[in-house]
Amino acid sequence: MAQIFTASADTRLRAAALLAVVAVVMALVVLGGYADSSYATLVGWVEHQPVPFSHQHHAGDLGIDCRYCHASAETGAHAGLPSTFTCMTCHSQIWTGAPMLAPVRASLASGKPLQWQRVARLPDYVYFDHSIHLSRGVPCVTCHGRVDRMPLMSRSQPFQMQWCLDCHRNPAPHLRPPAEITRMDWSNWDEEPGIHAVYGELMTKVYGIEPTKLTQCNICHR
Amino acid sequence: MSETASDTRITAEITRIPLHYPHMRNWWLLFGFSLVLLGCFFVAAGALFLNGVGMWGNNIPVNWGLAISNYVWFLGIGHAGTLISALLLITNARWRNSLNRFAEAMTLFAVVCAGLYPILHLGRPWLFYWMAPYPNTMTLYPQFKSPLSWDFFAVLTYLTVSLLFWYIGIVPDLASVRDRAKTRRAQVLYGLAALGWRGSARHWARWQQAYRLTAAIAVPLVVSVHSEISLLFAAGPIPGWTSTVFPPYFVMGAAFSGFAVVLMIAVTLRHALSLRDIVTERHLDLLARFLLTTGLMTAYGYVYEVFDALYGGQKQDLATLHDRFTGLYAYSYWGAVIFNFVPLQLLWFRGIRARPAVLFLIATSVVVGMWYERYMLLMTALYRDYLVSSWGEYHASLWEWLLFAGMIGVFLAPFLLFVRFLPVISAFEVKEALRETGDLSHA
Amino acid sequence: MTADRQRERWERAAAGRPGGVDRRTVLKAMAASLALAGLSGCGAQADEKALPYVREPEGFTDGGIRWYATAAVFQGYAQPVLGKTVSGRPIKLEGNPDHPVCGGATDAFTQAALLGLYDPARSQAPRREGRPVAWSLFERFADDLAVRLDQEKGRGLRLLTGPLSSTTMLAQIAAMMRRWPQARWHVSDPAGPAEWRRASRQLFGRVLDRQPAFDKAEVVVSFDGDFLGPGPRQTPNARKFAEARRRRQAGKGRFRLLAAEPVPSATGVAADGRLVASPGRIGRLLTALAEGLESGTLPVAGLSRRQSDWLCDALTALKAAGPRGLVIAGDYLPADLQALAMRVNHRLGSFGETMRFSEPVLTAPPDGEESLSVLVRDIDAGAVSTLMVVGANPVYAAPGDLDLARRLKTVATTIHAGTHRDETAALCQWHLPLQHDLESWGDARAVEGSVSILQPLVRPFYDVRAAAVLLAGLMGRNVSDRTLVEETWRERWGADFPGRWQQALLEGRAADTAAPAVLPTPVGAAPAIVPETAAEGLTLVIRPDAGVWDGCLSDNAWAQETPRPLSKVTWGNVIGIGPGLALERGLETGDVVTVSVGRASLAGPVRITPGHDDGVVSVTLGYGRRHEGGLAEGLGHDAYALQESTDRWQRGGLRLEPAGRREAIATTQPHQAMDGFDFVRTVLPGSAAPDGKHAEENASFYPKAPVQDPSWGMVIDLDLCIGCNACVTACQAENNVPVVGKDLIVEGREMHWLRIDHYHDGDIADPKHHFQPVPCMHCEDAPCEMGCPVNAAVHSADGLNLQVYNRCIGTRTCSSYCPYKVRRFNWFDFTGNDPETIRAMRNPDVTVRSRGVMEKCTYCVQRIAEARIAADRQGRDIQEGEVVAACQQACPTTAIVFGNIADNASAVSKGKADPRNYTLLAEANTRPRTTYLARISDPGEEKG
Amino acid sequence: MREPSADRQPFGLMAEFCAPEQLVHAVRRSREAGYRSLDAYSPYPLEEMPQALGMNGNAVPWLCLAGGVLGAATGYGLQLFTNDAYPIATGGRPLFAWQPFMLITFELMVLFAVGFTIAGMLVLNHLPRLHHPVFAVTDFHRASADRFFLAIFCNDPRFEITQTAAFLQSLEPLRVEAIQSTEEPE
Repeated sequence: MAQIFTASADTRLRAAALLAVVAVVMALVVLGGYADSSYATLVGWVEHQPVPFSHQHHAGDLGIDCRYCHASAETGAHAGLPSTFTCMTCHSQIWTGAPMLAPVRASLASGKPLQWQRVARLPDYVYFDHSIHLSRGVPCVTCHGRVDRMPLMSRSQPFQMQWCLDCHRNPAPHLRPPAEITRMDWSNWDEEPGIHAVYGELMTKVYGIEPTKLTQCNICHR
Repeated sequence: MSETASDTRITAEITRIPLHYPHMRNWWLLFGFSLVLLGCFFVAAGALFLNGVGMWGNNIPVNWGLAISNYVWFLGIGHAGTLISALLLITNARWRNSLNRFAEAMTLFAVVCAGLYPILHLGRPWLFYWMAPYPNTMTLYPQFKSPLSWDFFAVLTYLTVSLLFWYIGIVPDLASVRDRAKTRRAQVLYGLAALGWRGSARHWARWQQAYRLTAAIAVPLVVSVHSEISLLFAAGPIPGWTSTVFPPYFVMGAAFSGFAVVLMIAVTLRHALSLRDIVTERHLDLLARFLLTTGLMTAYGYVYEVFDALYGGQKQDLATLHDRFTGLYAYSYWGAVIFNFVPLQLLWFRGIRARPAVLFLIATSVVVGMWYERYMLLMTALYRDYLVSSWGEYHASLWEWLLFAGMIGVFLAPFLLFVRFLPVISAFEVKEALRETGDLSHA
Repeated sequence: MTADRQRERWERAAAGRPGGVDRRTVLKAMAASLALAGLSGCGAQADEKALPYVREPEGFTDGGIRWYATAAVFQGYAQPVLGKTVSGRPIKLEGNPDHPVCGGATDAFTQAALLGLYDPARSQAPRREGRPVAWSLFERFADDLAVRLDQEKGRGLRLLTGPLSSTTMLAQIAAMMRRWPQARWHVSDPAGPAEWRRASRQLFGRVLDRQPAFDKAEVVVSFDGDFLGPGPRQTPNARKFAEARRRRQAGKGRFRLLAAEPVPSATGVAADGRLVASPGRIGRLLTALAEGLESGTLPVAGLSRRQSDWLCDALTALKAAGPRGLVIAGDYLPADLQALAMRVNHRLGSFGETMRFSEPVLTAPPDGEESLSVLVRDIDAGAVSTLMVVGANPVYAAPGDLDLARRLKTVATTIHAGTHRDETAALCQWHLPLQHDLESWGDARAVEGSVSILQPLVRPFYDVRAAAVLLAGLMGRNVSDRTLVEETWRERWGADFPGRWQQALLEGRAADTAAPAVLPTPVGAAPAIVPETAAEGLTLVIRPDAGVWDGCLSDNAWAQETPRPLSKVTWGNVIGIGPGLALERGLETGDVVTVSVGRASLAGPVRITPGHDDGVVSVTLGYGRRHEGGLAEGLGHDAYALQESTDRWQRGGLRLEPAGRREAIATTQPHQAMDGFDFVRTVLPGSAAPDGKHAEENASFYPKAPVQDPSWGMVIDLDLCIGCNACVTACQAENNVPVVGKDLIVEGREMHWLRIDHYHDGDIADPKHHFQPVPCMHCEDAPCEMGCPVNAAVHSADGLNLQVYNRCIGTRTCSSYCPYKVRRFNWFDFTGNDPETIRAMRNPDVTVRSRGVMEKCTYCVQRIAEARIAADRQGRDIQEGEVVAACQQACPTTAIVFGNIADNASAVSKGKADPRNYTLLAEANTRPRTTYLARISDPGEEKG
Repeated sequence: MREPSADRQPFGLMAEFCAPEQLVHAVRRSREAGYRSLDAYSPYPLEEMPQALGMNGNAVPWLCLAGGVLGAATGYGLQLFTNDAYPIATGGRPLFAWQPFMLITFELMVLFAVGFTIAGMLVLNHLPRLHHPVFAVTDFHRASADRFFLAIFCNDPRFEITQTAAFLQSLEPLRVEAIQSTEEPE
């Protein structure tokens, strides 16, 4: 009887098998990678806004307090976006003619609100309350990043469940003095463990924060 | 020499089927029919995905309907294959060799159908993979204390093991088909499938070890799988479900329905492919005896359930029992009792056991009866559970029936392909048995 | 300060806290070292777009909640509410706790009023001959009309309104009548207590309002008087009733309720002794009682044993109670009977005690109860040239014999103003869209008379106008509704106006404006009551519907889908018959029959109603609507057809023929017999519920989890529940519970998170009735959680049985395993296609569920979260009463108590300590957090 | 003794028999004659063969055991880990409840055991091997049907083409034939 296959057929078969395995592994890697990629999380992506508002300029250079525009962060669930009036408190005085600000003036004239694109956005089945986080001393920068270095606003953290849980499981290292909540640069805080290492642990005790309860589903989902 | 002569004959008889299939016209008719059914499946499933489970008749309280009872039914059928070949292999019952191959194939496709149902019945089927533990951005994993998780693993394991068991069993025969193939295409395809099997004694030795080990493990697996399916019901607090008899009850029922289907297929293939001297009267007789035995065991389950309710005397259980006898779904209870056990009694007579046609009819009635049983177990428990205020009715919608028809297609189409293109009988094992016993009918 | 000192302070702070330190001092320390300051953040909402205000309102916080005291108007009466608005959108109505009438509770109708505001089917533009036109067109027309009327002194002008208590509008009407003397004002009040007004005239020579004080009563004997049933007075009556019942529970006094009625009602269900009696027989019983009270001997001749027993019981009880006794005759009984009942009260000396009177709150039109008939007569006489209908729908909601549909055509000019394009609108030349009360300035008086200023919760969505503005426009004034209302009260309050106005807006009630109490004495003698006519044929009993009342709510999906308290029927009305009659005629529930009186007839499905008199056939109003595009179009049958303006509520000589076909009744509870189970338990006063206590000790295979603090639980007192559905509708509004419609209800797919089961127990001809609200039980050992393979149904530390919608894949195992079947499944996408207005109404704090997920009662987890966050921010524990579940909040009898069971002082803990406390289905051993307090059987029975 | 690599020339000698007994007999004889590198080919497993060829490998059962143990460990470990990674209370059950964990432990044990057994069998048998010198032998296609073959490989110390051929002839086969070498697959 004659051979059906040549010896090289075996070689090719084994090569094929190997390839298949590699392909599967690659697929899994890619899939996993995508979930954490900025394509999925939108981290660092700039959305087109009606007005190219620069947090770097306003919060960073001019040092306007975040609270001036996002007024209800301390008191409410939502931090709130500034009304056109808030913008005009300054811009009725300065840059009054700037073409860049035309939409703002238009909004004021027409009474139609500016349509901002949300940057830090959560799914509608997730309930985040600013006031409680701030009262516990979680600084803005933790979630919103160094807005003082963002000429155009972009998301700085992947707002994924695991990212929220990282903090809820171990809040201590993220706690800061509520007074300095709007502070952007905490590098020196971490550099001086002598003073600050204990702060988090102590405050969790003081506030009576129980991480086991912070990971309950109903903390964020209703 | 007589032996090798019969070897030659058997090999020829079995390998001729895939190489030059005898009755192409009938096959095409059947296959065409199964393709139509397959079409129904895609229509029904498509509509379901588009609109939601609301297409079905389900409601509160009866939020499990045809889908789940069919799931249990198919899975039950899918138990005979592995049970026959594994159990009979380790108990060295040689006569299995003429049956195990197509029984296993039947198992595979039945389990596939069973596996599809729970996914289709989900509210959000596209998220079914949340049942599997994998690292994810929610850092959430399945809830392993849930009977559904158990089922998920059980069905997955059962499918994989059955597939492997079936495949290494068929490899040597693929080799002999390969060696008999005339066309290049056949040679290459069967050659690939046969993995280059050359019947080396050293290979045979390891092969036998592996085959027997797998069989030995498969038996407890079979038992565990349907026990776990039964827990899907028994783990809940619902009257009519919370009973300790459920696991054995389900396993027996499964074997019962499975043997019935095997018997149906055996009779059909034997006739269609004229395999009378390989699948002999004795095989049918033995199958019939098995059917009778498992049937009686299942009947015991029925008796026990009644006894359990009466002995326990819980008002709720008694109410459920009463509903089974006289309630809205009493037809399913009596249907199950009658179709399962009445024709079955004929099998006490040797004469009947020698009549393939009659056997086929009895087996069919058992398959129907077991379908009724699954349906009854689901309905009678759900439509009237604890609070009379939440009593309700369930009537399967046309879409559910269409999907059921489609599922039959999902089962039939691949099985027909198997019959057409693969050795339906384990030739080498028949030969082996023949050599040891010297008599085919006892093989 | 140096880091070390800072650190010391923190350490002291932490050290000083033995597990739970006095947090306040610590925070002071914090405050001292670091002056508390503000901070920033970003909005966290689902929608891509963020639209901030152009001009921010004062003290506005994004997503902030604001409450406004106002009122929903029902049948002319103000139902005082607080309107909850989030970011300027009203999303929930709750009873005004400062208002004496409701004390924070509401009825189902008031809860549903919110949907009325957002109803996408509301009329949105003026129309002429059915075609949309601009308001200016009507204004021009109105000006011409005014000119003509001025010339003709208003001859031929008729104004038809609904019942009115609005001081502003009444003043406007008065002014109108002064300006056009020959004009006339009529009122259409299809379900109003006209018969009482007649009785009142007969008794006192004038119309007075009854203000019964059930809370003061020791014995209440009701003759077909469903004072606990639906209607404008349900909330106050229920509150007073509950007060009396609680007094009895506490052993601080007696309270018995005896009721005789042909058709089971909420009052009958709550009664200690219920007697089934035909309307005729009720008259007989009442006269007998009156005689018995006079002579001391009861004429029991011709009464059945059961009846005479009941009557003796009532008589002795009333005698014993004296002034603390109270006899109630139903609003829909003939005037003579009502008058007689009042005389009995007077005889008992209960005037001013349990039966109080006040000046009428609703102002009666010139022709009083005859108002509508007079209008019809004048139309026939050709005396009506211009008919202006404001906020009424006489073409539909009027006795059939008046046939306004035909008569309206004979009127030269017809104008209709209403929130919907109803039957009347369709027949009028002009249709003008009205504002909803919740988006208007206005005023109205509550049932006890005190004035509520209506302030808008939101600016009108559509180009619509307030009724007052319309009237003003007709009189040639173009002013806003606010100005009108302010004028009215500036006029009356003079100098105190600013203060009182403020106070009225804040408290939702103008101080001391309650209707002055009156202590009248009956004049003349009781007229002879026509003796019970030998029952020829059957008697028809017509009543307003418990769901849509007289039809004014039939465009309201919540009202439609709320199961009627006893029949559990939704989206339609049925013909109620007794079991005996059904047997006699061989009728089954669902068989369609034709019911005819005189020439009028209607066809509809019968429903065999246990405890329903066999000589009686009962129908309800509010269905058989005919206006196009209405939600209710084609639902049920129109019982107005069977009404006659002379006797509306009872009609003899009824014929009933089977139509030989069947019709599906959309009921949420097909089976209502308790079948000898003990779902609802009844105990003798002061004794414990059978095995109520053992539920907890039931064996469990696993160790018990320790009880955390707080740990939420609920107790429902079945002795107080009157099945009024307020909780059901409140839950629907609070939790964005979708409406599924008639077909899906028939298929058993309703979505209500909270249902009220109705059971009847014992002899089907005269059974005991029970109500049992069933929310999620929040079991400690929850089978649902055990069944869920993906951790979507899980347990929280504070004892909630959570359902995480976004994790649910819809295996429905949880529901299969749930012994209480309280879980609801989104069979289709129930929310995706909601109109914009309905989306605006949603509670933003509750996830909107998508297709294919399971949902259920959460104990209002969003309210718990709100309270938790507030408490944490202030560094304290959640206080008792800080978390109020929506159902609990609405309940007029406070039957539902919710709170922290880890706190022994809490009301819920006290409830669970009550010997009446028992677990539903203890045998399932799920250890529920929701338990029940058993009903208390009639204390009258204990002594005999 | 393992087979030689396929490119040795000649690869070996093949004798064809028509009955299993003959083959068994032949194998025994060859062993007595001192041949060690040999293999037999039959359409179905022959009971006597392993002992006749002097095979006593138990690798497969051991692999099965290893797989079972590993599977069980994986199953139980998986459930411990996931419940520890995100502790979630459900149904009043303790976080680590061994009773319900047993089922999945068992399933994975079975899955791994079978997987190891079968994969091991194939690897040890060097399958798949589509191309092999013996396939070139005349009539070898009947090895899967009704003929029985004995092969003595060239790497046997006592292999000497003519003597071995003669020896095989002495076993009265139907035919003795040299197995031609081919190239060895990578």
